[in-house]
Amino acid sequence: MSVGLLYALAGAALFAIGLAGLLALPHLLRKILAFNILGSGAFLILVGLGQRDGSVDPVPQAMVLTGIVVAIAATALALALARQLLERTGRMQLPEDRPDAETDDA
Amino acid sequence: MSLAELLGDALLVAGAAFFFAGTVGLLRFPDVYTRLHALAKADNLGLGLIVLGLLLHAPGWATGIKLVLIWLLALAASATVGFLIARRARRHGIAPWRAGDGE
Amino acid sequence: MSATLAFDLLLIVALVWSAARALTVADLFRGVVLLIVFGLLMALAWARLGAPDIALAEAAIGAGLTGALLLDAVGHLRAKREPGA
Amino acid sequence: MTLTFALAIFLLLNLIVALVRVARGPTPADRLLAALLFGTTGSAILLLLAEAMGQPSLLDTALVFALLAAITGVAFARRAWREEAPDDEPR
Repeated sequence: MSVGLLYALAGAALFAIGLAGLLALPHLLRKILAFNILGSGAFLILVGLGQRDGSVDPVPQAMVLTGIVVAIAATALALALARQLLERTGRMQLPEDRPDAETDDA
Repeated sequence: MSLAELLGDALLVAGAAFFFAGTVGLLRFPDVYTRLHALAKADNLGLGLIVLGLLLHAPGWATGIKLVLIWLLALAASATVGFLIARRARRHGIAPWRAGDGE
Repeated sequence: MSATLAFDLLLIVALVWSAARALTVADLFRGVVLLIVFGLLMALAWARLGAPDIALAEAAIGAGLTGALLLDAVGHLRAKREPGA
Repeated sequence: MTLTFALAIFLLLNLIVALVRVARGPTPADRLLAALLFGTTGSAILLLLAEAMGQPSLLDTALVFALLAAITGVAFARRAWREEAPDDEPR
Protein backbone atom coordinates (compact mmCIF):
# COMPACT_ATOMS: atom_id res chain seq x y z
CA MET A 1 0.00 0.00 0.00
CA SER A 2 1.47 3.34 -1.02
CA VAL A 3 1.70 6.37 1.22
CA GLY A 4 -0.77 8.33 -0.89
CA LEU A 5 -3.44 5.64 -0.75
CA LEU A 6 -3.08 5.41 3.03
CA TYR A 7 -3.64 9.14 3.42
CA ALA A 8 -6.53 9.02 0.95
CA LEU A 9 -8.23 6.42 3.16
CA ALA A 10 -7.64 8.62 6.20
CA GLY A 11 -9.15 11.50 4.21
CA ALA A 12 -12.24 9.38 3.54
CA ALA A 13 -12.59 8.68 7.27
CA LEU A 14 -12.22 12.39 8.08
CA PHE A 15 -14.81 13.21 5.39
CA ALA A 16 -17.23 10.75 7.00
CA ILE A 17 -16.65 12.23 10.47
CA GLY A 18 -17.16 15.75 9.16
CA LEU A 19 -20.31 14.82 7.24
CA ALA A 20 -21.83 13.06 10.25
CA GLY A 21 -21.03 16.06 12.44
CA LEU A 22 -22.43 18.52 9.91
CA LEU A 23 -25.71 16.65 9.74
CA ALA A 24 -26.11 15.55 13.36
CA LEU A 25 -24.88 18.43 15.52
CA PRO A 26 -27.37 21.22 16.14
CA HIS A 27 -24.99 23.97 17.32
CA LEU A 28 -23.92 26.23 14.46
CA LEU A 29 -20.32 26.67 15.60
CA ARG A 30 -19.94 22.91 15.74
CA LYS A 31 -21.36 22.70 12.24
CA ILE A 32 -18.62 25.08 11.13
CA LEU A 33 -15.97 22.91 12.83
CA ALA A 34 -17.42 19.85 11.09
CA PHE A 35 -17.37 21.68 7.77
CA ASN A 36 -13.67 22.41 8.20
CA ILE A 37 -12.90 18.76 8.99
CA LEU A 38 -14.95 17.63 5.99
CA GLY A 39 -13.00 19.96 3.72
CA SER A 40 -9.66 18.74 5.07
CA GLY A 41 -10.73 15.16 4.40
CA ALA A 42 -11.57 16.03 0.78
CA PHE A 43 -8.18 17.75 0.33
CA LEU A 44 -6.38 14.75 1.76
CA ILE A 45 -8.18 12.45 -0.72
CA LEU A 46 -7.26 14.74 -3.64
CA VAL A 47 -3.55 14.97 -2.85
CA GLY A 48 -3.30 11.36 -1.67
CA LEU A 49 -4.70 9.95 -4.89
CA GLY A 50 -2.62 12.42 -6.92
CA GLN A 51 0.61 10.66 -5.93
CA ARG A 52 1.68 8.00 -8.36
CA ASP A 53 4.57 5.92 -7.01
CA GLY A 54 7.11 8.56 -6.18
CA SER A 55 6.26 11.33 -8.61
CA VAL A 56 3.84 13.99 -7.43
CA ASP A 57 1.08 15.44 -9.58
CA PRO A 58 1.17 19.23 -9.13
CA VAL A 59 -2.39 19.93 -10.34
CA PRO A 60 -4.26 18.57 -7.28
CA GLN A 61 -1.77 20.38 -5.06
CA ALA A 62 -2.56 23.70 -6.70
CA MET A 63 -6.27 22.97 -6.42
CA VAL A 64 -5.92 22.12 -2.73
CA LEU A 65 -3.93 25.30 -2.11
CA THR A 66 -6.78 27.28 -3.62
CA GLY A 67 -9.28 25.18 -1.72
CA ILE A 68 -7.72 25.99 1.65
CA VAL A 69 -8.10 29.70 0.95
CA VAL A 70 -11.69 29.22 -0.20
CA ALA A 71 -12.41 27.15 2.92
CA ILE A 72 -11.29 29.93 5.26
CA ALA A 73 -13.29 32.49 3.29
CA ALA A 74 -16.37 30.26 3.62
CA THR A 75 -15.65 29.80 7.35
CA ALA A 76 -15.43 33.54 7.89
CA LEU A 77 -18.70 34.11 6.00
CA ALA A 78 -20.41 31.35 7.97
CA LEU A 79 -19.22 32.86 11.26
CA ALA A 80 -20.53 36.28 10.24
CA LEU A 81 -23.91 34.77 9.32
CA ALA A 82 -24.03 32.82 12.58
CA ARG A 83 -23.38 36.02 14.53
CA GLN A 84 -26.23 37.73 12.69
CA LEU A 85 -28.51 34.81 13.58
CA LEU A 86 -27.41 35.13 17.21
CA GLU A 87 -28.18 38.86 17.13
CA ARG A 88 -31.65 38.36 15.70
CA THR A 89 -32.89 35.21 17.39
CA GLY A 90 -30.59 34.82 20.39
CA ARG A 91 -29.77 31.26 19.41
CA MET A 92 -26.96 29.41 17.69
CA GLN A 93 -29.22 26.86 16.04
CA LEU A 94 -30.97 26.74 12.71
CA PRO A 95 -34.74 27.10 12.99
CA GLU A 96 -35.42 23.63 11.58
CA ASP A 97 -33.08 22.02 14.11
CA ARG A 98 -35.00 23.21 17.13
CA PRO A 99 -36.90 20.48 18.93
CA ASP A 100 -39.81 22.84 19.65
CA ALA A 101 -39.94 24.67 16.35
CA GLU A 102 -43.61 25.74 16.50
CA THR A 103 -44.11 26.67 20.12
CA ASP A 104 -40.85 28.57 20.55
CA ASP A 105 -40.87 32.34 20.12
CA ALA A 106 -37.46 33.38 21.37
CA MET B 1 30.70 7.64 8.41
CA SER B 2 32.79 10.59 9.54
CA LEU B 3 33.29 11.82 13.07
CA ALA B 4 31.10 14.88 12.55
CA GLU B 5 28.17 12.75 11.41
CA LEU B 6 28.58 10.42 14.36
CA LEU B 7 28.61 13.37 16.72
CA GLY B 8 25.53 14.76 14.96
CA ASP B 9 23.66 11.50 15.46
CA ALA B 10 24.59 11.46 19.14
CA LEU B 11 23.29 15.01 19.52
CA LEU B 12 20.02 14.06 17.79
CA VAL B 13 19.49 11.16 20.19
CA ALA B 14 20.29 13.40 23.15
CA GLY B 15 17.73 15.94 21.90
CA ALA B 16 15.06 13.26 21.61
CA ALA B 17 15.88 12.19 25.18
CA PHE B 18 15.19 15.74 26.38
CA PHE B 19 11.85 15.74 24.55
CA PHE B 20 11.02 12.49 26.33
CA ALA B 21 11.89 14.12 29.66
CA GLY B 22 9.58 17.00 28.83
CA THR B 23 6.72 14.64 28.05
CA VAL B 24 7.25 12.69 31.26
CA GLY B 25 7.22 15.97 33.17
CA LEU B 26 3.99 16.97 31.47
CA LEU B 27 2.40 13.70 32.50
CA ARG B 28 3.65 13.62 36.08
CA PHE B 29 3.68 17.20 37.38
CA PRO B 30 0.76 18.31 39.52
CA ASP B 31 -0.25 21.78 38.30
CA VAL B 32 -0.09 24.23 35.41
CA TYR B 33 3.01 26.09 36.52
CA THR B 34 5.18 23.01 36.93
CA ARG B 35 3.92 21.56 33.64
CA LEU B 36 4.76 24.85 31.94
CA HIS B 37 8.22 24.61 33.43
CA ALA B 38 8.75 21.07 32.11
CA LEU B 39 7.50 21.89 28.63
CA ALA B 40 9.32 25.18 28.14
CA LYS B 41 12.74 24.15 29.43
CA ALA B 42 13.12 20.54 28.39
CA ASP B 43 11.54 20.85 24.95
CA ASN B 44 13.52 23.92 23.97
CA LEU B 45 16.75 22.28 25.05
CA GLY B 46 15.77 19.22 23.02
CA LEU B 47 15.07 21.38 19.98
CA GLY B 48 18.41 23.11 20.44
CA LEU B 49 20.27 19.78 20.55
CA ILE B 50 18.43 18.55 17.47
CA VAL B 51 19.28 21.77 15.63
CA LEU B 52 22.94 21.32 16.61
CA GLY B 53 22.88 17.73 15.44
CA LEU B 54 21.34 18.66 12.10
CA LEU B 55 23.87 21.50 11.73
CA LEU B 56 26.60 18.86 11.57
CA HIS B 57 24.71 17.16 8.72
CA ALA B 58 23.80 20.42 6.98
CA PRO B 59 25.00 20.83 3.40
CA GLY B 60 25.69 24.58 3.45
CA TRP B 61 25.67 27.85 5.32
CA ALA B 62 22.19 28.91 4.21
CA THR B 63 20.56 25.80 5.70
CA GLY B 64 22.55 26.19 8.90
CA ILE B 65 21.51 29.80 9.37
CA LYS B 66 17.87 28.85 8.82
CA LEU B 67 18.13 26.08 11.42
CA VAL B 68 19.55 28.43 14.02
CA LEU B 69 16.87 31.00 13.16
CA ILE B 70 14.16 28.38 13.79
CA TRP B 71 15.63 27.64 17.19
CA LEU B 72 15.81 31.33 18.15
CA LEU B 73 12.21 31.85 17.02
CA ALA B 74 11.02 28.85 19.04
CA LEU B 75 12.88 30.19 22.09
CA ALA B 76 11.27 33.61 21.75
CA ALA B 77 7.84 32.07 21.19
CA SER B 78 7.99 29.77 24.19
CA ALA B 79 9.32 32.54 26.44
CA THR B 80 6.46 34.84 25.44
CA VAL B 81 3.72 32.25 25.60
CA GLY B 82 4.98 30.74 28.83
CA PHE B 83 5.03 34.13 30.52
CA LEU B 84 1.52 34.98 29.25
CA ILE B 85 0.03 31.65 30.32
CA ALA B 86 1.57 31.79 33.78
CA ARG B 87 0.50 35.41 34.39
CA ARG B 88 -3.03 34.77 33.18
CA ALA B 89 -3.35 31.59 35.24
CA ARG B 90 -2.23 33.56 38.29
CA ARG B 91 -4.75 36.32 37.61
CA HIS B 92 -7.53 33.77 37.21
CA GLY B 93 -6.71 32.50 40.65
CA ILE B 94 -5.38 29.05 39.80
CA ALA B 95 -3.47 28.29 42.97
CA PRO B 96 0.08 26.91 42.71
CA TRP B 97 0.56 23.41 43.99
CA ARG B 98 2.09 23.04 47.44
CA ALA B 99 3.70 19.98 48.95
CA GLY B 100 1.09 18.00 50.82
CA ASP B 101 -1.79 19.00 48.55
CA GLY B 102 -2.20 15.39 47.60
CA GLU B 103 -2.49 14.17 44.02
CA MET C 1 9.59 1.22 4.60
CA SER C 2 8.05 -0.08 7.78
CA ALA C 3 9.43 2.91 9.71
CA THR C 4 7.62 5.34 7.40
CA LEU C 5 4.50 3.20 7.67
CA ALA C 6 4.60 3.46 11.48
CA PHE C 7 4.93 7.24 11.25
CA ASP C 8 1.99 7.48 8.82
CA LEU C 9 -0.26 5.24 10.90
CA LEU C 10 0.54 7.17 14.07
CA LEU C 11 -0.17 10.48 12.35
CA ILE C 12 -3.45 9.20 10.89
CA VAL C 13 -4.66 7.89 14.24
CA ALA C 14 -3.88 11.27 15.80
CA LEU C 15 -5.71 13.06 12.98
CA VAL C 16 -8.87 10.98 13.30
CA TRP C 17 -8.77 11.18 17.11
CA SER C 18 -8.47 14.95 17.18
CA ALA C 19 -11.20 15.37 14.55
CA ALA C 20 -13.63 13.12 16.42
CA ARG C 21 -12.85 14.74 19.78
CA ALA C 22 -13.22 18.25 18.34
CA LEU C 23 -16.82 17.43 17.42
CA THR C 24 -17.78 15.51 20.55
CA VAL C 25 -16.30 17.39 23.53
CA ALA C 26 -18.81 19.26 25.64
CA ASP C 27 -16.93 22.55 25.90
CA LEU C 28 -16.80 24.62 22.70
CA PHE C 29 -13.46 26.22 23.61
CA ARG C 30 -11.93 22.78 23.88
CA GLY C 31 -13.42 21.86 20.52
CA VAL C 32 -11.81 24.88 18.86
CA VAL C 33 -8.44 24.10 20.47
CA LEU C 34 -8.71 20.55 19.16
CA LEU C 35 -9.52 21.87 15.68
CA ILE C 36 -6.34 23.97 15.78
CA VAL C 37 -4.43 20.87 16.84
CA PHE C 38 -6.08 19.04 13.95
CA GLY C 39 -4.94 21.72 11.52
CA LEU C 40 -1.34 21.53 12.74
CA LEU C 41 -1.41 17.73 12.43
CA MET C 42 -2.74 18.21 8.89
CA ALA C 43 0.29 20.39 8.19
CA LEU C 44 2.51 17.50 9.32
CA ALA C 45 0.55 15.19 6.99
CA TRP C 46 1.12 17.54 4.04
CA ALA C 47 4.82 17.58 4.88
CA ARG C 48 4.77 13.79 4.82
CA LEU C 49 3.01 13.78 1.44
CA GLY C 50 5.81 15.86 -0.03
CA ALA C 51 3.85 19.09 -0.38
CA PRO C 52 5.66 21.75 1.69
CA ASP C 53 3.75 24.59 0.03
CA ILE C 54 0.41 23.18 1.19
CA ALA C 55 1.93 22.52 4.61
CA LEU C 56 2.85 26.20 4.86
CA ALA C 57 -0.60 27.35 3.79
CA GLU C 58 -2.35 24.89 6.09
CA ALA C 59 -0.30 25.91 9.13
CA ALA C 60 -0.74 29.63 8.54
CA ILE C 61 -4.30 29.70 7.21
CA GLY C 62 -5.93 26.44 8.21
CA ALA C 63 -4.66 26.41 11.78
CA GLY C 64 -3.69 29.99 12.58
CA LEU C 65 -6.26 32.17 10.87
CA THR C 66 -9.22 29.79 11.20
CA GLY C 67 -8.31 29.21 14.83
CA ALA C 68 -8.16 32.92 15.56
CA LEU C 69 -11.55 33.48 13.89
CA LEU C 70 -13.20 30.62 15.78
CA LEU C 71 -11.66 31.63 19.11
CA ASP C 72 -12.98 35.14 18.58
CA ALA C 73 -16.43 33.73 17.87
CA VAL C 74 -16.33 31.55 21.01
CA GLY C 75 -15.31 34.57 23.10
CA HIS C 76 -18.15 36.59 21.57
CA LEU C 77 -20.60 33.78 22.31
CA ARG C 78 -19.40 33.52 25.91
CA ALA C 79 -19.71 37.25 26.47
CA LYS C 80 -23.15 37.29 24.89
CA ARG C 81 -24.77 34.40 26.60
CA GLU C 82 -25.34 33.45 30.20
CA PRO C 83 -23.58 30.20 31.21
CA GLY C 84 -25.51 27.00 30.82
CA ALA C 85 -27.86 28.11 28.07
CA MET D 1 18.53 8.53 7.15
CA THR D 2 16.83 5.83 9.15
CA LEU D 3 17.93 7.31 12.46
CA THR D 4 16.31 10.66 11.75
CA PHE D 5 13.10 8.95 10.72
CA ALA D 6 13.06 6.79 13.84
CA LEU D 7 13.57 9.90 15.96
CA ALA D 8 10.73 11.62 14.08
CA ILE D 9 8.44 8.71 14.97
CA PHE D 10 9.55 8.91 18.59
CA LEU D 11 8.86 12.64 18.73
CA LEU D 12 5.44 12.15 17.10
CA LEU D 13 4.63 9.59 19.79
CA ASN D 14 5.74 12.11 22.42
CA LEU D 15 3.60 14.80 20.81
CA ILE D 16 0.49 12.61 20.76
CA VAL D 17 0.85 11.48 24.38
CA ALA D 18 1.42 15.06 25.50
CA LEU D 19 -1.54 16.23 23.43
CA VAL D 20 -3.86 13.75 25.10
CA ARG D 21 -2.66 15.01 28.47
CA VAL D 22 -3.04 18.65 27.43
CA ALA D 23 -6.51 18.22 25.93
CA ARG D 24 -7.71 16.50 29.11
CA GLY D 25 -6.18 19.11 31.44
CA PRO D 26 -8.47 20.52 34.08
CA THR D 27 -7.88 24.24 33.50
CA PRO D 28 -7.86 26.28 30.27
CA ALA D 29 -4.20 27.07 30.96
CA ASP D 30 -3.41 23.40 30.37
CA ARG D 31 -5.02 23.58 26.96
CA LEU D 32 -2.99 26.63 26.04
CA LEU D 33 0.11 24.48 26.41
CA ALA D 34 -0.82 22.90 23.05
CA ALA D 35 0.51 26.01 21.30
CA LEU D 36 3.83 25.68 23.09
CA LEU D 37 3.96 21.97 22.36
CA PHE D 38 3.56 22.45 18.61
CA GLY D 39 6.08 25.28 18.56
CA THR D 40 8.87 23.03 19.83
CA THR D 41 7.95 19.40 19.14
CA GLY D 42 6.16 20.14 15.86
CA SER D 43 9.05 22.07 14.42
CA ALA D 44 11.52 19.43 15.64
CA ILE D 45 9.51 16.76 13.79
CA LEU D 46 9.52 18.91 10.65
CA LEU D 47 13.29 19.46 10.89
CA LEU D 48 13.86 15.72 11.17
CA LEU D 49 11.46 15.04 8.28
CA ALA D 50 13.26 17.60 6.14
CA GLU D 51 16.49 15.72 6.75
CA ALA D 52 14.97 12.25 6.34
CA MET D 53 12.97 12.98 3.18
CA GLY D 54 15.64 15.17 1.61
CA GLN D 55 13.28 18.13 1.25
CA PRO D 56 14.98 21.29 2.53
CA SER D 57 11.84 23.36 1.85
CA LEU D 58 10.23 21.75 4.88
CA LEU D 59 12.52 23.98 6.96
CA ASP D 60 10.35 26.92 5.96
CA THR D 61 7.31 25.10 7.29
CA ALA D 62 9.13 24.58 10.57
CA LEU D 63 9.86 28.31 10.64
CA VAL D 64 6.14 29.03 10.24
CA PHE D 65 5.33 26.57 13.05
CA ALA D 66 7.69 28.35 15.42
CA LEU D 67 6.30 31.74 14.42
CA LEU D 68 2.72 30.54 14.72
CA ALA D 69 3.30 29.17 18.21
CA ALA D 70 3.90 32.71 19.44
CA ILE D 71 0.93 34.20 17.61
CA THR D 72 -1.61 31.51 18.54
CA GLY D 73 -0.40 31.53 22.11
CA VAL D 74 -0.89 35.26 22.41
CA ALA D 75 -4.28 35.06 20.66
CA PHE D 76 -5.34 32.26 23.02
CA ALA D 77 -4.24 34.09 26.12
CA ARG D 78 -5.48 37.55 25.25
CA ARG D 79 -8.75 37.01 23.42
CA ALA D 80 -10.44 33.72 24.08
CA TRP D 81 -9.64 33.04 27.70
CA ARG D 82 -11.25 36.01 29.30
CA GLU D 83 -14.75 34.91 30.24
CA GLU D 84 -13.78 31.46 31.39
CA ALA D 85 -14.83 31.86 35.01
CA PRO D 86 -16.98 28.74 35.67
CA ASP D 87 -14.42 26.28 34.36
CA ASP D 88 -11.54 27.51 36.50
CA GLU D 89 -10.47 25.95 39.74
CA PRO D 90 -11.50 27.97 42.78
CA ARG D 91 -8.91 30.06 44.50
